[in-house]
Amino acid sequence: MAFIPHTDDDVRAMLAVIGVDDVDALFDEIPASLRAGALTRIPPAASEMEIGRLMSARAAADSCELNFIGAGAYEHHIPAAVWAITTRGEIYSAYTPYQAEASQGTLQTIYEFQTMIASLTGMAVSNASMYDGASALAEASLMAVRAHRRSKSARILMPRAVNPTYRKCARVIAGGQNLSFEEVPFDAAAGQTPVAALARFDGQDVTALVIQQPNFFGVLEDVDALTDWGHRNGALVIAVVNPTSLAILKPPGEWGEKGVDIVVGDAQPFGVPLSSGGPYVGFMTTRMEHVRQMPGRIVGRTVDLDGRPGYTLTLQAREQHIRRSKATSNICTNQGLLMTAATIYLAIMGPQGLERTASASMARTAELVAALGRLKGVELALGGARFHEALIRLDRPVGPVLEELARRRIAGGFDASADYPELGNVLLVCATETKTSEDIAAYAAALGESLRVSRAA
Amino acid sequence: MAFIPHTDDDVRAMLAVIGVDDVDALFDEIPASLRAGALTRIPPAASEMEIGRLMSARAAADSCELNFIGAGAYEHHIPAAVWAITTRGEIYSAYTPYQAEASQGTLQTIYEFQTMIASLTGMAVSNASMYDGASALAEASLMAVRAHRRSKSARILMPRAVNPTYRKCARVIAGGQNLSFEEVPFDAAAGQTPVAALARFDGQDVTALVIQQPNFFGVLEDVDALTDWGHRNGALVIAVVNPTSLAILKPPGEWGEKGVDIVVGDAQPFGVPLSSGGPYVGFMTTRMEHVRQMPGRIVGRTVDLDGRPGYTLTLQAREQHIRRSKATSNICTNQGLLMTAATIYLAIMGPQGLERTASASMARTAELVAALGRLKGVELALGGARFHEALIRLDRPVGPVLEELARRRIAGGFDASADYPELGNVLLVCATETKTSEDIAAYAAALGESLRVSRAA
Amino acid sequence: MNSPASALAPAEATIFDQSRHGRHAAAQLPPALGAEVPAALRRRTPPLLPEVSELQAVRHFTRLSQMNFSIDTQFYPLGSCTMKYNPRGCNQYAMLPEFLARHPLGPESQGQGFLACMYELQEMLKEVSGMQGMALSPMAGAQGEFAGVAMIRAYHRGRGDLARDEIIVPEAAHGTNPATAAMCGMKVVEIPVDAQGDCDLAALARVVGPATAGIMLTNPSTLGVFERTIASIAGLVHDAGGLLYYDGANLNAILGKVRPGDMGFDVIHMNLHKTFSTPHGGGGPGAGAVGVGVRLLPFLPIPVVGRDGERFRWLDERDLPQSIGRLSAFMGNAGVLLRAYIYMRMIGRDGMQRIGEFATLNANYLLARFRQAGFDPAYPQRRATHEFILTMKREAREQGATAMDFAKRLLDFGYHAPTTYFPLLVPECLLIEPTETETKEALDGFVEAMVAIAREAAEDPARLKGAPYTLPVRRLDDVRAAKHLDLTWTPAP
Amino acid sequence: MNSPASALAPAEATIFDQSRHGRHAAAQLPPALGAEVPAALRRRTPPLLPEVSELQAVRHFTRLSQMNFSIDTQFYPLGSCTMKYNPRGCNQYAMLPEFLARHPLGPESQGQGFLACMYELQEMLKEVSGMQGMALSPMAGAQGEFAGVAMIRAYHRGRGDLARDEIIVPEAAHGTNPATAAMCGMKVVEIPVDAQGDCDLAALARVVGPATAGIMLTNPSTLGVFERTIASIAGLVHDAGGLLYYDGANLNAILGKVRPGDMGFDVIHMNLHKTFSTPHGGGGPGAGAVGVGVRLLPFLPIPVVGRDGERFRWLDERDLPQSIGRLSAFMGNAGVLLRAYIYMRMIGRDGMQRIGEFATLNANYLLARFRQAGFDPAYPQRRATHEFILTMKREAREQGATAMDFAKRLLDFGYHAPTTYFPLLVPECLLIEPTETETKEALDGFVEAMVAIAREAAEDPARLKGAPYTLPVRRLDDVRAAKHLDLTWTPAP
Ligand SMILES: Cc1ncc(COP(=O)(O)O)c(C=O)c1O
Ligand SMILES: Cc1ncc(COP(=O)(O)O)c(C=O)c1O
Repeated sequence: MAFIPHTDDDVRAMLAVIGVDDVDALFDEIPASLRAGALTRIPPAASEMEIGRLMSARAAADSCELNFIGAGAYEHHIPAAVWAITTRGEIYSAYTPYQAEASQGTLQTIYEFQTMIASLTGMAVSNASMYDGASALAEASLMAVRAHRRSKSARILMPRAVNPTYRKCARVIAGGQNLSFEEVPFDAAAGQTPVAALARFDGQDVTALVIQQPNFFGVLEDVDALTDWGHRNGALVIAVVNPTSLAILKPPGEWGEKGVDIVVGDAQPFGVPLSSGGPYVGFMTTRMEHVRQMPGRIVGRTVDLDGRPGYTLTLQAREQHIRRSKATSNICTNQGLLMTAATIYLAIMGPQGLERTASASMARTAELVAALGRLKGVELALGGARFHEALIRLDRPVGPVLEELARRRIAGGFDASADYPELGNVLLVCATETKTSEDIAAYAAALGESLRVSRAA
Repeated sequence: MAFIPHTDDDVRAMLAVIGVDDVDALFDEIPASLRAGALTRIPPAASEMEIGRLMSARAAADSCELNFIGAGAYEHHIPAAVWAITTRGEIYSAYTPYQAEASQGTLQTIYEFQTMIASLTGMAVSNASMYDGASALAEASLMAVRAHRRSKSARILMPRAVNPTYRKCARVIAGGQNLSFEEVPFDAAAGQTPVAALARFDGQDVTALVIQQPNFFGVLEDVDALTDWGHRNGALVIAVVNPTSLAILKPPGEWGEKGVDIVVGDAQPFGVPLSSGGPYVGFMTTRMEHVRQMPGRIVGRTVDLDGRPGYTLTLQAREQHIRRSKATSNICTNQGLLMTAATIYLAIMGPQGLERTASASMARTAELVAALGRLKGVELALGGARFHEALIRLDRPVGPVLEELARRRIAGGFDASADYPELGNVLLVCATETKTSEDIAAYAAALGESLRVSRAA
Repeated sequence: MNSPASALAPAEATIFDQSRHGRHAAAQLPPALGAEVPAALRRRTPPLLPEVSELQAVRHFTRLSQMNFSIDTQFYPLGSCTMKYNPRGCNQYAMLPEFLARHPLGPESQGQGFLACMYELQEMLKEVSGMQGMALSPMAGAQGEFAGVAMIRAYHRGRGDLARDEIIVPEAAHGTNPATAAMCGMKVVEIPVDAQGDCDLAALARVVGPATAGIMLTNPSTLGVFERTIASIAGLVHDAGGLLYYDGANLNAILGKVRPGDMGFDVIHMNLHKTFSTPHGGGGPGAGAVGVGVRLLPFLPIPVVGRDGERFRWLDERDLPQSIGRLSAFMGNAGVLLRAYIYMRMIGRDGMQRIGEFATLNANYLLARFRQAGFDPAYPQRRATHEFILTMKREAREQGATAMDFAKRLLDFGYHAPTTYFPLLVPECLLIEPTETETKEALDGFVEAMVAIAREAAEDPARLKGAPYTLPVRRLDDVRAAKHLDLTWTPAP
Repeated sequence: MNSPASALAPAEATIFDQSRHGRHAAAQLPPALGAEVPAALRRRTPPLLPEVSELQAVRHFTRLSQMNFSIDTQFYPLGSCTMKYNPRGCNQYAMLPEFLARHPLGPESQGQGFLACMYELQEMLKEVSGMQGMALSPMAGAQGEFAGVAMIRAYHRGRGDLARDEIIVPEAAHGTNPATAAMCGMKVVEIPVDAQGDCDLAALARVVGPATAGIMLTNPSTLGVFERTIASIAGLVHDAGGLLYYDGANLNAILGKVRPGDMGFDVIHMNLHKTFSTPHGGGGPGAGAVGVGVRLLPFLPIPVVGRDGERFRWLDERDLPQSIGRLSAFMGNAGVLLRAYIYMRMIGRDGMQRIGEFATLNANYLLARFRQAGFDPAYPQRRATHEFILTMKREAREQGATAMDFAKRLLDFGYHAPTTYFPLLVPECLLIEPTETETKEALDGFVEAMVAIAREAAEDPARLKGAPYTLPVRRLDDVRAAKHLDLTWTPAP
């Protein structure tokens, strides 16, 4: 009986104490008609040894040599110490820190995470994590509606240059409360969201404006102008950011004249492996005045009976377990383990490590763009300053070219043509500090060949 | 400066306290003529990211699909929990437990290890580990000379069926003190060491007789008769055992009428990965009367100032740091981490898990022998009962056949023909519980092909 | 280990207090490559990140971790949370380098190994839940609930049944249930439970009607008892045109014994981080797979793994045009799902059934022992399921010893506290869930500790009130925490 | 976390006390395949192995681990042990699955990755030591010493110089030095050190002669000072026909600053588990690579990695017929060697030099602080190297506060104790080695703790004598341990 420690003697003794003859008697309150039969579609038990071999074979089948996809999930170096510590039993197998005295490790880690994320984004307060960046954007939209008492429209302006899955997810989650999301176009040459595109909303009741920096194309938006437009028009401003970029880019708290109101994003780039899409770790920061509208857990520092400093969950009256249907969100379990990994990552990398990571990623992407641009049939699709992603245009459909690259064990980028048909055959590529000049050359060579092959086909 | 935390301010402040101008001044007692130049043959520093890629590439180059080599190092399933715990910082980065109060974790683990190994071998006392099985045999030989006061010959009888590298190693290490090792032949048909082969030593001054069970060929020796011969002839008996086999084989403490005097072996099969040969973990057990002759660390249970039970290193007067040139051995650092892994392994496997491991390994080897025996050009080289290794004979030199198998990503066994030229083209193969019937069939098919290829060549 | 010289120093200084300008972990620095950020967009002041050595970071977080209770170190009888052993094998094999390195948008041809696991996981979860369709993407129980209620809403809307905007929840429901309903734009209608812990059928009959979108139930309920009238409830709600939502947080109790689909539920979420033993990580990640009956099949959230012959692929809006859509940027908490998959494979068919049995055996044994020791069950006439409630009402009244006092003092004995003050309707309650992975000896030790505390409550009540004493901090001032918000570190002035 | 109810219970019961007959970790059981053991060879009674669940084992060893001090949790200024940060990257990449799975006798064609690392490690170690040949197989420092002395012996014998059977060691030498010499069948001749900690040259001159096989030296010596007359020593010994052995345990002090080969040494062992930062693991594994000058090249222990063009292979007795032979069953502690290789590559050329510099800076700073605080250095006129000795002679005489008392009380302050009572010739000594990986703040904290203890020694000596107070046990009765040997667990009668 895997993971069940009972000996036959134990069972006998325990049944005797309970006063029943067999275990089945304990289920006598369940109507007999409901009792399940054998679960025939579940395979019989496998030992750890057997399952280990199966998983190793499956993992091996999925290996890939070089990855140039970004599009919301980024491959960065992860110091070995990060997961060596994160997987310690005391972190890995602990529950949410409701019993503060028995959870000071987790609580202090959250406090440190809140400090780092708040400072990176230039905001006053952070929560303890959200599920991921996309759902955090949905929560931010809902929060904006709560926080912006004067606005009655529940109308959120959403640039089309924002990550398409983030936009979809926000619609699904915030749609339940009848928020409306209205699209703001981008400039097809620069790949930027021009302030002019907002003109048609001038003077209207807009609850919030979303700004992604860098935007989905990796292009840097004119965040000051956009933020100021939002505030001038009485809207709150929600920033969606790549947190690595904040080592070198102006934090949302300093955008425009007043800074934005809510910042969200995904801290996956901070020590969290790509792992097929999750678990990642969304984050959210805001101004102190909005803290009671913020969803998710928050940790505060306080003192104990003796006056010694300690940490505890606070402002719980925002949460579902206290406020129930009036809570700021239904979120309960969030992404504690990944929050821990991100905190350790940031502690190890420090300001200098993060700055170098951001700069090197930016430089490598520039190098990549230059290398690919030299190929026949490839051109840069959008102008403008970029962080570490770029949209390139191919002279033929992207799908088959990516398949050719996959055959060469290269994950070549994200095919953005379905989401942005107006841009043609566009491929979003990304290079981070993990890529060397040789890697970039290898990719360029492979792409060149793949294009040749698909041209010949 | 990798792993050096000093800031420029720190250095300045520290130099000021010391009262020197620069760090170089701290080396002013070293004659200038001796000062080293730049270490030009050391490559410049690489980051963890760079070295990680290099190591991953090198590891990938060494991958192998199926391993059928034993010959002193055995592939067994290792529960994931073993190394998840063993690599915890508090275990991994602790020193030898000289400060007992700050090392109760390590000390209690050793006490538990001692208990398990003593019981497995059927002896009264165990030490905290030796480097490996081979050096443990050398130490056992030296110990036998110390323990056997009446014997003056320092003469050790060493069956030729004992692992050849163990024999070589014992000669090198114990040779320093002028022990002589004399070879005892084996029966070339049965692969066993017959008692008759000892007849020529009857009545002579023999310090100790070594018995390996199972012997190098995997064959089970008549340990009772051999042990009794030793004791009848006034010799101590040293057993060399595969510890996994002790789950089903009679422990050395029960061999013959009185049981053996010293037991050694390598606990690598207990949760220690093959890893190119080390670190493994030698063990040694003995009778209580010889405990003061035993080399290596020993932990005892005692009480603290309040009477609470606790653990501490004991009988340290045997050791080099106290007794110096009169110590039982020069051993100091031993194999603590692997001892910990072995202890956790045994705790998880328990008597039933170990029994199943031993039986399944034995059964799989029998299955392997049967499968290979059906191939043209292959025959079983030796008769007799076996544990989980078997010597098979090929109709051609073993080396090229192994190379063919390697090309099929199979490690096919150990070529024993150089060590035992009298046996012809012999290959020592091993299958443990990690091998399935499909694996065995795959090996048989590959060996068949390899033989065909090499026949054709 | 605190310095005896500074009794009121923090148990561990913050990482910021340990920071020194100019220090860094050099082995982790990427190459210094220049990058040209337009001046107006450039960051001007560095972020407040600590500047420490790698050793300092390792030591700091290792020490912090030692300040936690966890399954790997303590018995954790936390009701409604199913804190059972998280097998290390699940972690090791879910973290194989190739799985970790795989980009979520990577080519499907380089994801067949992973997708095969996900497909089989869907199938196994369908089997244990008795459902017809399964989606893995919800990232925790609450998101599974959201998906479920959103599907219920989509179902009614799809039929043009636009007036159904009420979700019924029992008053003992977990907070996420009403919060989820509200988040989906639904009105929450609470119904009481009766003295035996069953849902008040009469009250239910009064509230169901044309506005009923559905009901959210946990069964066994959060009161630790099986909802015996489940068939009648299902009949009432279905007859009124509503659907039944199953909050699967308590599935451990009935795993392999009763299937929610067979009880009449139309939609279910399962907390894989409970029943299927993926670790809690100090507050996540979770995974809240949602299963549905035929009626809700078209509405499942995307993506879902489909199979074309031997190939697996993600199904998206093109395959499931009526889907409620996406709940996350990619496909949910893949790594958690892998752990659950491995766990289910190791448990296997028979093991599933045994989990429910032994979780129930442990809970009933513990309840019987507590009863013998003079403690008061909240529902003395009922069987425990995988958990049960003690009420400390009497102790609180007679000795001033509250559930919270017991909880805090237990920590000194090396036991995590049970869930306290939930469900809200039982006064001074302790919700106790031992799980199937604990030994009889652990349960016995826990009872003895409770008995010792009860004795202390009588003999030395002040001592009890001051607990805990052996942890890095004593009882914390929560009121102060909320009043003087200190949510981020600032340098000492 | 001890139960307050049972003050004298062991901090953690043994795993045997937790065992119950019939319990097992089912997920770890191999298939039950019958195996036929001849009756006479069959085991009759099962071994005393615990029968516990996987969770019990995980919890037990996790809790035990928390009872240890370690580098990852504490400052560990243990002289002669170089307890510096063990980079986690070394562990992660040395434990890649393919490295772990490789059989030592596997085909060389499937070991080129591993062999390349070993070859490069040999080259790098030659460079830092200034030696001409290198063998990696010794499994710890003491085995490296053994290999060294055995080579010296083989060298003299090879020349027919059979009378040389004496090894000279300074009285302050580490115990392994004389023990090794004895193990190699040599006579040990001890020589004194002078008041400044230097080797007594006159005494050396008196003992060297035709019986001298060699001298074993640590430089910096175990007194924490550099042997200034090393050139004269080398001259004396070489002129007498002896060879010089370098015990490299203290190499961290001079890494990149002086090379033993350049000081005139003929053979050296290096403790990779010290200078090259492989973890100590609570008592090993180590790796004691031996390097030699030209004279000893033919005698290196086998195997050694050789290179044929682009291919690496093991050299054995066929390649090195004069080798002293094998010291282990395979090739030594491969995994430790991989960690050292990774560490050296991460440190790199310049980093090597910095290690010696900053280890020395930290030691001299700490010495200066202690001096200012009124403690007594054993060699007040000398520079510290990477370590130094304080003597508590005065404190012991005046207040009865011994080095051991300081050591035990330090544990309560969260600092591991320095090495005590070694070297034996300095009374009441504390041998302190901070290493280069500790911060100035850690050093300052340590000085403050020592000052606080000194104050306590004056004000409350009884308290000091009773330390430690905050660990799982208080001071242990070593005498009883040796007298009433309790070396294995037995069931309570
Ligand atoms: C009964 C019940 N329902 C729902 C939830 C919510 O699950 P999650 O925390 O994963 O969002 C929980 C757990 O906290 C629960 O106990
Ligand atoms: C000076 C000195 N020499 C030799 C040794 C022996 O090294 P090992 O413990 O690795 O055998 C040590 C370490 O303990 C030492 O400090």
